Amino acid sequence: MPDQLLQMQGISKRFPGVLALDRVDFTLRRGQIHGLMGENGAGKSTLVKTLTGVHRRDAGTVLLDGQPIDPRSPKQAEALGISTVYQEVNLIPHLSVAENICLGREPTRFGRICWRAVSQRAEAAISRLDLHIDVSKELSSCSIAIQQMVAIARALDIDARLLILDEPTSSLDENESQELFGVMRKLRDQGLGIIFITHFLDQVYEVSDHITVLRDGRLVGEYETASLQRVDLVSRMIGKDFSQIEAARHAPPTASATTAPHKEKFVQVSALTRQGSIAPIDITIARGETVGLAGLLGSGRTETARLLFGIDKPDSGSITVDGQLVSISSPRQAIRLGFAFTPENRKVEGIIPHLSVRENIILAIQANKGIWAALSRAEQLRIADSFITALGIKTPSPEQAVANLSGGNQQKVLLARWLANHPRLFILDEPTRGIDVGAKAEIEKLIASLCAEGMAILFISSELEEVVRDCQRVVVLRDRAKVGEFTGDQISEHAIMQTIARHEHEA
Amino acid sequence: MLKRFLRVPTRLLCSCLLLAFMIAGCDRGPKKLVVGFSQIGAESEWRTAETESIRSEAAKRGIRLQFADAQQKQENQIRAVRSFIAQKVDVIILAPVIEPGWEPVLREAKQEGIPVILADRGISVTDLSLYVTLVSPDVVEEGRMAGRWLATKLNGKGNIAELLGTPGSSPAIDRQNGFREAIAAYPDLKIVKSQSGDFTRAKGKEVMEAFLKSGEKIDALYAHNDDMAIGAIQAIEETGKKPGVDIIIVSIDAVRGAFQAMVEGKLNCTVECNPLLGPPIFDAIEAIRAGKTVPKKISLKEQLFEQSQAKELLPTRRY
Amino acid sequence: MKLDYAQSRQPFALPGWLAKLIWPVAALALLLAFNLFFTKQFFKLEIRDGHFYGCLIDILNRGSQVMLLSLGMTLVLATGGVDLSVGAVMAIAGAVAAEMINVPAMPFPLVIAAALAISVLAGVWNGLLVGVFRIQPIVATLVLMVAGRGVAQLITGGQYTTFTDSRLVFLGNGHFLGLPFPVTIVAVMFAITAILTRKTALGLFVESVGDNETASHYAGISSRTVKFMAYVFAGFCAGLAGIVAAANIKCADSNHIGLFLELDAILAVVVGGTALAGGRFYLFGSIVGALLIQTLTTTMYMRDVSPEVAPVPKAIVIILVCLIQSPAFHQQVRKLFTRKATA
Amino acid sequence: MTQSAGNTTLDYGRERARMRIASKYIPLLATASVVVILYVYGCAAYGPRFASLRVLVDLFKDNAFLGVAAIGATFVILSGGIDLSVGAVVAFTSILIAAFCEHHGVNCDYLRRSPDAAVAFYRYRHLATHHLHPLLAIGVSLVLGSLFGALQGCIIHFYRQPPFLVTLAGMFFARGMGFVIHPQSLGIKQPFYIAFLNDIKIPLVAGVDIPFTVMCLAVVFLVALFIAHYTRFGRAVYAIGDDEQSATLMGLPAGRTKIMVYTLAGFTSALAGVVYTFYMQSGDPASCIGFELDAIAAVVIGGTLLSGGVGFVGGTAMGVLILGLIQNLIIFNGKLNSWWTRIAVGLLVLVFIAIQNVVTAASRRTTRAAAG
Repeated sequence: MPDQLLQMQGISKRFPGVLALDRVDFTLRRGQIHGLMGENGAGKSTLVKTLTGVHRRDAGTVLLDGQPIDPRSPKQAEALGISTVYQEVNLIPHLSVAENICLGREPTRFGRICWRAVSQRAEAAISRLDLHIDVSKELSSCSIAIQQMVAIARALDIDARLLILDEPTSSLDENESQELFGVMRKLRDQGLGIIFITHFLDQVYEVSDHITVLRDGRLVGEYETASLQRVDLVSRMIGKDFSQIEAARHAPPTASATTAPHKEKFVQVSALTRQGSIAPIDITIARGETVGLAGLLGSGRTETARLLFGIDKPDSGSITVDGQLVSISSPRQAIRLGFAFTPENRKVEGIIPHLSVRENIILAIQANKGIWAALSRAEQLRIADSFITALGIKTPSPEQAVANLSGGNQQKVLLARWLANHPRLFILDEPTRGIDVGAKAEIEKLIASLCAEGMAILFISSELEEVVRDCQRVVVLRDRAKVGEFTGDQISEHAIMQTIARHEHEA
Repeated sequence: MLKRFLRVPTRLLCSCLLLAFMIAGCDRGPKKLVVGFSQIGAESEWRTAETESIRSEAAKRGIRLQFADAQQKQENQIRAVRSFIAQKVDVIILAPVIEPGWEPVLREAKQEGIPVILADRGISVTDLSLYVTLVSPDVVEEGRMAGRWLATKLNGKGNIAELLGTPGSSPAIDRQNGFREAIAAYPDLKIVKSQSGDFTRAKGKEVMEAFLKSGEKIDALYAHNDDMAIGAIQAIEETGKKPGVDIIIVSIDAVRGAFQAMVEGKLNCTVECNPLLGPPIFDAIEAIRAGKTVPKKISLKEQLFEQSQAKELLPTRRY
Repeated sequence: MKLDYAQSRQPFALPGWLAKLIWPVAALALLLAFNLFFTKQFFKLEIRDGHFYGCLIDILNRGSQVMLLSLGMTLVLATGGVDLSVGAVMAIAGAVAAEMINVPAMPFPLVIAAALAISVLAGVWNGLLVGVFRIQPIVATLVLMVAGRGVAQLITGGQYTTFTDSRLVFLGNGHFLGLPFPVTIVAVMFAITAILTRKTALGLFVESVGDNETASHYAGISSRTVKFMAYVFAGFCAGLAGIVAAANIKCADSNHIGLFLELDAILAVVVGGTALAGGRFYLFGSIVGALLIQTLTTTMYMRDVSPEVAPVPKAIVIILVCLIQSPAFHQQVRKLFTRKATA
Repeated sequence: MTQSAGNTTLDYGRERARMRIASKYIPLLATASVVVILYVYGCAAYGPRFASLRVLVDLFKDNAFLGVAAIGATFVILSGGIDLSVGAVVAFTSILIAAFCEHHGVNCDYLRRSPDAAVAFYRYRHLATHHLHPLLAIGVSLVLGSLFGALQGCIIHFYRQPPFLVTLAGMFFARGMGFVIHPQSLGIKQPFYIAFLNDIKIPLVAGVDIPFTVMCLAVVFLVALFIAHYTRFGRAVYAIGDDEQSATLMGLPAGRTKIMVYTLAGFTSALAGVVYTFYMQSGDPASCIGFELDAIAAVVIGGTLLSGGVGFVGGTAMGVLILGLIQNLIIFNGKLNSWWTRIAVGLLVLVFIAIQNVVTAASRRTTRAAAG
């Protein structure tokens, strides 16, 4: 039985308006990969941040190798051998890869940075992940996946005793995740303790030895991964009886299977292309149909959505709506056509953080009505309340600033914003990214019902099982080009994987 | 790809060169006397009048004037003088924004043998040979004249409020000192209020309002320039008092507005500060060119105008 | 948990706008209280030929220009921008008004219309540079700040253009309901702005663009239009302020009308609780901020603080007010009290 | 499969990398080309008199202290902040030094008018009357400047106040304090100073030599280059300006760096003030009004983004030259009257920002085309 690396006891943390952590205990042993599971707002990230010195804990003790520690800043935490990789890539876009790896600890001679040493060190750190990148290039020119790897390389660059991975795979495709797991195992065998936070159940079961579950800022329990049934895990995470979710999961296919065929075409995209983002692509979406865009990260899914919603201008190709040829050069035009779009990057491109839930919800309607025809406050409240209840948005009041809500609820607010606008085509880019199982189920259910009401939906997700479950038609992309399309019964994870993989081999 | 974006600038460059040579081509005229004039700026009517006077005089005498406006910045003036030296002008006229700090640049001018004439404000230099002459109204004297006139008007007794010019500017200081000098002789003349009105109407009005509300009894107002006086007059009127009667007002510059006010009986007296420096300056220049010696200081004669004279003089005022 | 949310909010939490207003108002009250006790004559209020007369009235009167500017500036700052050119625009508007009123037989409304039109034009220029051509606001408006006064001088030929037209003079010196007329103008403009921003969606759009431009764009809001309108409106306010300023001294002084007032306006808005970064804005706060600054100035006149050093107390008061508003400061205070409580 | 997947993405990345590295320097090249254009234009339009070495040297001579201040401002702007107190601090420093050197410090009737100023003043008066050795005076003022900057930095960091606001207040404060020390301009007659200006210079040709002020500028420039590109602090400045949150999570001392940045700015402003005294042989509390805007303009024209994280010290140097050249061209033209001068300056600034945007945008397009 390996000895204790980290012991956290009775950790509490209060933020204005919410008790984020309530007397949480957590233990990590050497050479252990420890999954930390829980819904959004369960307190995973907060727990980690108290450990890495981003937040100060209000109560509790932390022992690292039996020594009590109290890091006041990430730097101190690093000095103690605790290093972290956060969910969103936290690096400096305009600096080189090498600099991002060594930033703040560049090897210096008489206070002068010697760049050769920097790049050597970066090379070393990168190669530790079996990656081969030109470390001199600007980070912003790398794919998100690469950036994530760079972040990990940076975390390993200091001789860490304890590595924290907060949603590291949320932006990685299958292969890259596998590479990452390989690295994780290697590190575990070297005796590192690894805290692994994720929403992907498969991944927890694949790599972690232990699982600790949090809910609503409290500890639910710690379990041997092997001895914990998925069903139990999920029900512990969301504190609900599992059957509900099962129901939610089974609903969509039945609902859509019947409605899938004989729908008249609604949106028809032909030979739509933009240099450097997507090769000519054809997609047709019918009313009451959910079309999935499947493919690895960076395969052109988001790019397609952006073109369709008028954020980027296509170089060529055409879009017809109800047989009418249309040109979409801005989101406004797209919205006028009855399109709606929830972007992948919720915080940056979705919510208006300091505005209230109410204002966020009515924003799209109002934008559509224009400046002069303003909704009355009463009207706004009515709309807001109806959606808050309809989608079960957890908020103290419609006047709460959206920034204070958890990720899942922010996502729901975004959905509400668009549903209030009664779109005819709803483009959902990773609607379930970084959201807990419960909310995922609810959102999938919602999609199904919208689809049943006759809304056309373009569904983008990196979780194949979701795509398979929710879509009646799946367009497979790879390397910024369409490589296949499935409908109805042809759709299966296996088939899609095959399509992607086959092309990879040819490439 | 580097080439590709370098193309843009290079094209620009070529076109510029072409344009430039055209301009340069038409810039060559018959060789005539070139005078550089570094003006402080255009912060007041008075200064605009001064600039105009010098410009027109130059034009009249067929002299090419290189004019540089310094936007109230000494560094710009120094820059201008340097540039004049580089342009090899024949004479430099300098209206210095402040007194100190001219030694180095004027030394350069001297090395190049370019005579420097100071307009309307003096400078503080250890080596007086750095400038040929100072052509200016006698600002301190203006203050004295105002003081003397007010003293006799109030026959040596009363409370005076003073509207100062821009803090630290040399006319403000001179007019302040000259005035104090003159009234020093009268112990019963007290300056009860003294605030900066920045040489502007708005400030003059605003500050005067504050004065009037401060509860002090004010018999007379001394304003460092007419604009502040005119602003103050408005303020006084708004309180229901009679400017020029309840409060005696004396100011400096004698711009047209002041005469207007005197005609209306709202201003009692203004001391002329003559901005028409053009003629005397260019006389001096011609003298220098002719090799004659000119006095170190050429003062324009100042005069003092009272309400009585205002009416017939008003039409004759050029500024 | 949902309930926890609701209950665990601080009991003394106020609605945002009110909480924001407390500090500037408190500061203003404090300053007035100080004057009440230590500055003689400050609160002396009498009635002279049918209208009120006293320092307080002056504060309203003199503050009117900054108040007008701050209304426009509030919207500009809320979009995350800044407009340095308003001072220069004031000068331009004043110059145009003065020049035109002196044209014989020129209908008065046309004069005002022209002055406002050209200042709106200035706003359009800024709006184009910032909103459409995406030039950083500070630099974009810097251009007009530098060139604007030149334009004004160009219009007046570098002279003080004086005028006596009673109607124009009334705008700066007249009285209405016993108060200086500029106060009325401010009141009206405040009402208009409030309606414009709160009864239409402009306010919402300004705030959302200022808070997260990308997201607003995706939601179908044209940030160009919103920003453009903000700058145009700022230009309009500046124009009004310029006319008032010129009318007040019966002449267009291109060099000094509105000189450095842009800074006062910005300070007023920030003191009023609107963040320089953009987002939520508080019109009334801006007005209070403007009054605070003017009260400070008048106080210094009344207390014979020499004008050269006047900026020092101004700076100190402003910084203090902003510190008091900052959450960081609140925490420190709270800590202090809790420590006291425990000890 | 893994391998191939990895490679494809990576190759793709590599290809674009080259473009990016190039495009990173494009604003710089744009600025450089503008400098050249302006100078060549001047030479062409005004002939050998403009092209002369003297004009070139004067260009540096006359903009030395603007250069020093602008370089300091560059770091602030790179860190995503802004410093409006520059001009006021320059003025404050200049008058402080002057007051130290010239013991006839103060005209006191002005102090009688403002008791508060008098109180504040007595400390300085005491110092000023024992007139310090200039070097000591300079030392003191540099320290004061740095402390002032540090104070601003602390308020900005600890109280999360917007730099624009804090430094604006700082500007008022410094300006006022300058007048407290001495209400009007004050010449420095120190033999030491005269010596400085006359003796320390590198003669080039007859009548033209490089004065001490330009050497100061050169030194500051080189040091700044080193700090920006060869010290952890410098890189931290870039990082924080680019993405503060990430920088903090990466363990960079965001707070300390910011405070240091403003301290540095305070120091350079004070140093600019010192250079100003060398240049003017005087101090003036009313000088350099609106100077901070020149500095900022220089930085922005130099291609540094006001949003922070992107830019170069070298660019700023060129920005300063551009502003100087504009002034020179206007003076050489000699026909513009006061108001046209203002309009011209404004428009020219606009033109250069426009040129920059155009060139940068053009390069972006080429990059994208190449990438696709």
